[in-house]
Amino acid sequence: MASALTLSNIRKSFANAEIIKGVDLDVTQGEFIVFVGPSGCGKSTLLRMIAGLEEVTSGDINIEGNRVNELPPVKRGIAMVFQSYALYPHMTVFENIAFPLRVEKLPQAEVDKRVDAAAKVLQLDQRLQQRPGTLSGGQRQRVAIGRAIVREPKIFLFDEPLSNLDAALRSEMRVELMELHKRLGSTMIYVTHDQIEAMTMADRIVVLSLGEIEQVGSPLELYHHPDNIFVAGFIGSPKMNFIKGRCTQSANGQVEIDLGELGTMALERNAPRLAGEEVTLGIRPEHLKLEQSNFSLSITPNLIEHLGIHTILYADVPGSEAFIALFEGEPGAEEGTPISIGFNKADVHLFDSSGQAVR
Amino acid sequence: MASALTLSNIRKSFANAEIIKGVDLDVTQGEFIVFVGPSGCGKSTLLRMIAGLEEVTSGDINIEGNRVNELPPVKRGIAMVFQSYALYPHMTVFENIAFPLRVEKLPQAEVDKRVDAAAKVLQLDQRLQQRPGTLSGGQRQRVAIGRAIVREPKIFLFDEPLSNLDAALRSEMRVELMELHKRLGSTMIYVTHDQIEAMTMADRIVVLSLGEIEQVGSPLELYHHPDNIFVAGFIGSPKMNFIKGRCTQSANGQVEIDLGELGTMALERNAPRLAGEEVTLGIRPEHLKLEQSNFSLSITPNLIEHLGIHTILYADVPGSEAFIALFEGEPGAEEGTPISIGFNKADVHLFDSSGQAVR
Amino acid sequence: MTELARSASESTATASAEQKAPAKVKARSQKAMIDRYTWYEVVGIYAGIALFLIFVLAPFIEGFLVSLKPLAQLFSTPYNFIPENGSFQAYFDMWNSVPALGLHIFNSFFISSVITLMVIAIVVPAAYAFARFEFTGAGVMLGAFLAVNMFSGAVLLIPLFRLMRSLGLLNTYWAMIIPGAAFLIPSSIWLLRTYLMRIPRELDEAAWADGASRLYTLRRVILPLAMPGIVVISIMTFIGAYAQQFIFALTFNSKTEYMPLPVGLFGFFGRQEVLWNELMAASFVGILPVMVVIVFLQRYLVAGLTAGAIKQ
Amino acid sequence: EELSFTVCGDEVDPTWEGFIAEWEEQNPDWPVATEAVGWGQCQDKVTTLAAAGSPVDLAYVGSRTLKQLALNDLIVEIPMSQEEQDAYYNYVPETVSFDGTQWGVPVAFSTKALFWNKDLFEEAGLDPETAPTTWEEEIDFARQIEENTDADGFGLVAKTFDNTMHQFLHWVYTNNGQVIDDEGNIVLNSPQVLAALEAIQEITQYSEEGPTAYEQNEVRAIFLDGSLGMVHGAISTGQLATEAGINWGVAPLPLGPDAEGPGTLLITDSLAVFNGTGREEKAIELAKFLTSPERQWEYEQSAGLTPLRPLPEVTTMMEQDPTWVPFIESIEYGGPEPLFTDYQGLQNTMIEMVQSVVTGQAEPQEALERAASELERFK
Amino acid sequence: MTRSQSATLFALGLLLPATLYILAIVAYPLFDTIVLSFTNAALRPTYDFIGWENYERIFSAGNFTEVIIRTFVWTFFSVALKMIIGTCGAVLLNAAVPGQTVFRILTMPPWVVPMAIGIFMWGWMYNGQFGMISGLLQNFGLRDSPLPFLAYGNTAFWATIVTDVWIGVPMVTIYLLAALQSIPKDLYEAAWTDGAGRWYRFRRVTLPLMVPAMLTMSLLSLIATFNSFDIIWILTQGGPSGSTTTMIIDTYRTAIGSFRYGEGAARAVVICIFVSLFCIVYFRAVRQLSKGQIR
Ligand SMILES: Nc1ncnc2c1ncn2[C@@H]1O[C@H](COP(=O)(O)OP(=O)(O)OP(=O)(O)O)[C@@H](O)[C@H]1O
Ligand SMILES: Nc1ncnc2c1ncn2[C@@H]1O[C@H](COP(=O)(O)OP(=O)(O)OP(=O)(O)O)[C@@H](O)[C@H]1O
Ligand SMILES: [Mg+2]
Ligand SMILES: [Mg+2]
Repeated sequence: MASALTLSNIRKSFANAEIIKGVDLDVTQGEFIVFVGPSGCGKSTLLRMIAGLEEVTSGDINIEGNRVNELPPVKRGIAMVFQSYALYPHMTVFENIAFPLRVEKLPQAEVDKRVDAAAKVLQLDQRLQQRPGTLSGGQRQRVAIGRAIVREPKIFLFDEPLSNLDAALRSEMRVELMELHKRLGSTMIYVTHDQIEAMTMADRIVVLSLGEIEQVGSPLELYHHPDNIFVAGFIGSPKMNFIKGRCTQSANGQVEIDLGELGTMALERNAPRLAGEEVTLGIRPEHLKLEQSNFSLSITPNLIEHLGIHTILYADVPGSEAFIALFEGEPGAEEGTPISIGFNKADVHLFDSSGQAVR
Repeated sequence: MASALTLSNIRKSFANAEIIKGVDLDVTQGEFIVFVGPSGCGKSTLLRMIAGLEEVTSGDINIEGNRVNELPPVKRGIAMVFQSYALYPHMTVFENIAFPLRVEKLPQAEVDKRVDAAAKVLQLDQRLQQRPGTLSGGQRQRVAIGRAIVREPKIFLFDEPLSNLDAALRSEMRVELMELHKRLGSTMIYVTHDQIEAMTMADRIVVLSLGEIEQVGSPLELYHHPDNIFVAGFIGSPKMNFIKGRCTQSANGQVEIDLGELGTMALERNAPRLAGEEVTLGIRPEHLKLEQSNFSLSITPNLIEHLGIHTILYADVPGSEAFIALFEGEPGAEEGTPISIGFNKADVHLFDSSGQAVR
Repeated sequence: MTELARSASESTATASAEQKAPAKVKARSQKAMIDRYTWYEVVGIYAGIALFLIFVLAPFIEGFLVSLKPLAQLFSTPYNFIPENGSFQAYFDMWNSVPALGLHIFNSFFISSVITLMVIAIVVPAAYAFARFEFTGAGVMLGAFLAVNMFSGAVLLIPLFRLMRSLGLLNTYWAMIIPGAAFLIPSSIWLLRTYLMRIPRELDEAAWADGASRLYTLRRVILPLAMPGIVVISIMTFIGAYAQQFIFALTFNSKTEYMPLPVGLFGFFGRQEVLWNELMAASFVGILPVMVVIVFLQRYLVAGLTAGAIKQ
Repeated sequence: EELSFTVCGDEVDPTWEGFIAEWEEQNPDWPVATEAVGWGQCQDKVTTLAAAGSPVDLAYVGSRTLKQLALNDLIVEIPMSQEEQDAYYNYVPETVSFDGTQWGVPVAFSTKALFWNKDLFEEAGLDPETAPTTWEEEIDFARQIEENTDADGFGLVAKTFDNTMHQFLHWVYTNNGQVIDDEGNIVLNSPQVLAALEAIQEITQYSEEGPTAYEQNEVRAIFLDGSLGMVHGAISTGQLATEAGINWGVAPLPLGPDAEGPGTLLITDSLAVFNGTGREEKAIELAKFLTSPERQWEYEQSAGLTPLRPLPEVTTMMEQDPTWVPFIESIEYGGPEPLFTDYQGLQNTMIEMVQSVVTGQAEPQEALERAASELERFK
Repeated sequence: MTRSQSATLFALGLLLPATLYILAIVAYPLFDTIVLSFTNAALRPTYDFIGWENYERIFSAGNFTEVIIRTFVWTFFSVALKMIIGTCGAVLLNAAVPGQTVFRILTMPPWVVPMAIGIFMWGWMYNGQFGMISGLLQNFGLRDSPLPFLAYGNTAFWATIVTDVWIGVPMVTIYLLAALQSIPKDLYEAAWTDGAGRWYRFRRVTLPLMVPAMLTMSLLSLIATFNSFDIIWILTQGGPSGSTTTMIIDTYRTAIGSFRYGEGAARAVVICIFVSLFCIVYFRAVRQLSKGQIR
């Protein structure tokens, strides 16, 4: 498929501090790409460079094969939806959406046509004469999207567009955005630090940390096969549990890990170099079972949260920071009473001392 | 147990508009009460009346048996943590926490002792000389709590204290708050509109709507036995699915419900008066199964979200608005391909035409 | 005005949108408990206000009483607070003593209006530049602009006079307008800049991303949003021009038909005796129009200042 | 070509309007554009215009400024023939002369005399019809009024204002003193002036509270209110006092120990012709036209000024209105305002001197010495 | 041309009108003044350069240091009073009592009235014989002789300050009122909940949070006050005995009154230097003070 956007070795420095440290990325036409990463890792900066709001220190940005480094946003064929929506409070919804067309000096009839079409898609037809101040958060967001749509851009850029909304509205808007993507078929690049958004919306997720890409891949790829401890910990909620250990032996596609008080565990991995190294085991809270499994340990929950749909146990486990277990429904656990839990070896992630996954 | 706070028929009007319409509530010593409800339902107003920031139009507020309607906040023995934290930007963390003690003109040694103790509890010892402007959101929140703790109040009031934090920090602070509650054993009243907070923190949840209490009960009580359609829809995420139907027959502890295209269903309810009425069936997304169950229907998912831990299906179902199903892990469903799902009758909630639950 | 008010409240709404979706701007129709005062606090507050207002208004009270007293009574002891057989005669006579009084008031209005328009036209772009663009020397330049306010017209009178003469502007309205505006520009830039900095930068970026030129952005996006701030600056400029520009009119213009009110009032001095009562009467009539404006706009004055206040 | 003519006051005197119409009739090519500027700004304005290089042709100025203007080449000389000089009262031409020539045409003249309140005199046990003739009496009467009535004895003028110097000069000239002599030497530090300053020091205690807050018109207002026994004032004071219902008398200024005859301060205003306009000659012609004896008399009558020339009509006038007598008779021994290069400097120094004595900050002798040395800078 | 360059160009373009205007109407005359200060310019249209002579004369004149000190004292008290009264006014006008709006409007007149007129009115009030203050004092038997405020050095000094304060107070009040209103309400509520009374809240919350606005305002009034001319000129012309002669009065008297433009210009330059130095020091102090105070 055609490449919609290519970033080659993009770097960005603000006053001596290098914020983006060489990013390469190839985005296919029609893809939905999500940038995630901890606060301050450079997501917004990267997006703004693609948009043309921020200059690139070095590297190339190509859109549909043309180098656009020097072009202003509008010439790049992108449209951006800001975190704060950046609606013009003094204009009606109609005028807000029509703004890019006004700039182009399109005839009124054409403006009407396009705005109406966009408004219909976004179910804003009834609101066209209102001002943003009188709209709800979700409606505002749709207006912001409307302003992006009318331009018919090749690429949509979103910078945490849902972060200002409350939970209910957020999940609603999430669905709407995905439907919009399906309908328009445009390339979308989306910045968020919300797990669920990243997992549900992305065709591919780009995990950033400190200005570098940690891993690129489909949501389930990242969930099941994180490349390193950072991605493993970052993707999935509640967070993956990590247990420190030491590899005592590694041969014949088998590694043996000493977990201290928790005992030892053998995993099927072909990694002879691991012998003697400090390693980290990762196991997701939802992969912990009350039933009999490959490996079991006893924990004493010190806090239990009943969410109805599932139950979360917090416990102290040697070699692990906060240990969390998640069970469906309501198991009969009680705070302060030890229970035995287990997990399957197949669900275990293994990381070497540098944090890289050992598959 | 002793009653820490009693509200009797509390009403509040702002310029003719009645905002709180007669609220009765009895809070036991040491309880953790959470107020939830949609925006504008009067949660903050109610809390502010308890605090003494807002006057009560009619009704009585009793704290430990004494009527406090006319008392200023400090005399009520309450402490409040504001949504915005309301930290004094010009004072250090130490002085912020010490503020209530300074007001009381405690000797410096006593102030030091108490502030240090609070700071230790809240892990703020390292920050005492900083100003709020230089703190992170979570730290700020802890300072606000610190200011409440040093007063050693009988009742803590929190107005959406976590709503300004990002998701990760929020769940962290949530746990901290619960531990604090455990440690201090004080009565806490907590306003939020966050599902998870309400479910995980509360001993009892008070669901408010339009200035009235819809239901009071423990989180699981509300989850499993909502009194009415409002509570049912409000508690639980994703939201409960509602399917409209008509009760064709009701006799001998059996009601028969016609679900139109979906067929009919018989439930065990003793509600003769229901015959002929419009009713609503409620079923939580997480109670839908792919396995064989009591009742099954075929849906065509038009959107599937893979979260790794579970998968969410969106579909159109006749008689229902948005129909959502939630499955653990990754079932083999595909968008556009019909699948058959089912649920157990025991999981079904039934509501009469006025929205009241029929048990 | 309602238009203005609305866009003002909306701009705050979007600005606070960062916090949470439904902006909670509560109309305090009812007094919160914290604003409830005990009776002695109320007495204290009113006493304080009374004292403050007495200080502020005493000269006006004196001036008003003077305007009611016949000239002979003005210069008599013992002092009489209440005018004996006071009358509004001075308010009629003054039109004869200084026949051009009406014209002077008009001139004041005219000159102040033109100054205000000019100042706004110059200040808005400049304030925008300072508020939005980071270029080397911006700080120094802003400081330099502000420094200008330190040189009052009195110091620069002679060179200014020469300048006005070489421009051929003496004895025209421009002789008062041009220097008048110059000394009002710097502080207006300063105040408007703080206001503009409150408008989210994303609005500029959004417009830029939508292909709007910088000028277009300024015109269609920033200007309408800055309206409350601009209104405040206008009021302050107008008042400044109306009340304080005296020395230029005195020195650079000698045509009676162009004289603004403050200089026109000097007509009451030009005779054997100063017609104090008529002078005061004329002063009161002269400030009336501005007071009317203030009565209507004071809300915007305070609100508009609020936006920029605490920050700087 | 048009002649520009700046007049002080807020309107052009009607008699002048008539004269100018007459002039324009005679000189159809030389219309006159008159402009009236209020007293407060008149002087500064004319000077500033000249300094900035765009002078008016003819302007009404205080004669005291002529020297400064002349020394800076801003005005042209307007020499008078001996005949013309003789037509004026004694000293009048001197008020516009320095370096042996005249620099302006005198156009207004004011002299001062002593006004007293007869009712207050009576109340204080003085003869209401007898005015003081010497300083000694003046001070003594003031003391008696101060002690025996609610009113104050004397109206002393000491505000930071030009007429503080004028009023001081009354005392100087009624004691045969001088500020600067004909050769241009500062002679302020003389026994005569010292006596004047001492007299002021003495009379301060019988004057209104805080003389440094009052200028001449303000003191006059107190007199008109019946709260002062005596003031030095111009002719118009009498008319105002009558209107105010005061029972008043007027007499020549009382004399100091060294006096040789009645004295007063002669203040004139003049018409000055500015340099560099190319119309100087015609402007001089206009000035002389306006101040020809008949027209000047007519103008003086209209504006209530002391006559500049001893015309026969003056005698008639004095007979009709004896009030005029002290004002006109004292001209003979009067002294002009001193002509200094820096008039403002002179004025500031003199005011400073008077104030320091009045407020008791300095003794007369030291104040005088300091002022005298300072004046050297302003000659 | 890169984007930031074009942005700079655009910004400079926006600044062009203001810059040109100020250059022409203020900077050029200012330059002229500096040039004049090295000449013996006077009434005569021509002048010669005389080097530092004017400056030497200023500083040898003896009373110049006195004038400088007086100017600073006068300015200090005037600004301080403006700030104190303005703060009190703002706080009072911010109190939620009936009549608030009317009171706010009533504070404006001194700002709106032509300055000269306001000063004349004060001149009236200060008059010992016929003025209101002295008159009422006498009427109420608090004084048995007239009290002419402008007659004595120290009363005149304070009288001019009071008038200057009066003219400056409305602007300060309104500005600080605006600042007050932008203090979040919840801070007060929090303090109240913690038991802080009204006075305590004012002292520990309101006042510190108003500091930045007060600093801005005091700087603006400082500049205005330093150059306050009309008030002193109309009321006392610098008297009696020079007790109200500030630098600007001194300058005006030299330059305009005595037509010694050269020397006057030199005095103007000295004033400018003093004010600038002062402002720099002040700015530094402000920046130090307000560090970390802004939310
Ligand atoms: N104009 C700038 N000048 C200097 N540093 C900047 C600038 N803009 C951003 N930075 C820095 O660059 C880093 C990355 O910022 P960026 O806004 O891209 O983070 P982010 O990943 O979007 O974070 P968040 O999730 O909090 O929005 C931060 O450390 C930030 O402080
Ligand atoms: N001072 C007031 N004057 C008038 N109406 C008010 C006032 N305070 C609150 N209200 C109204 O009372 C209702 C309840 O407000 P409240 O702040 O208690 O809601 P809430 O449940 O806390 O909402 P949210 O979740 O958005 O914080 C709202 O409709 C609000 O507009
Ligand atoms: Mg960001
Ligand atoms: Mg609330």
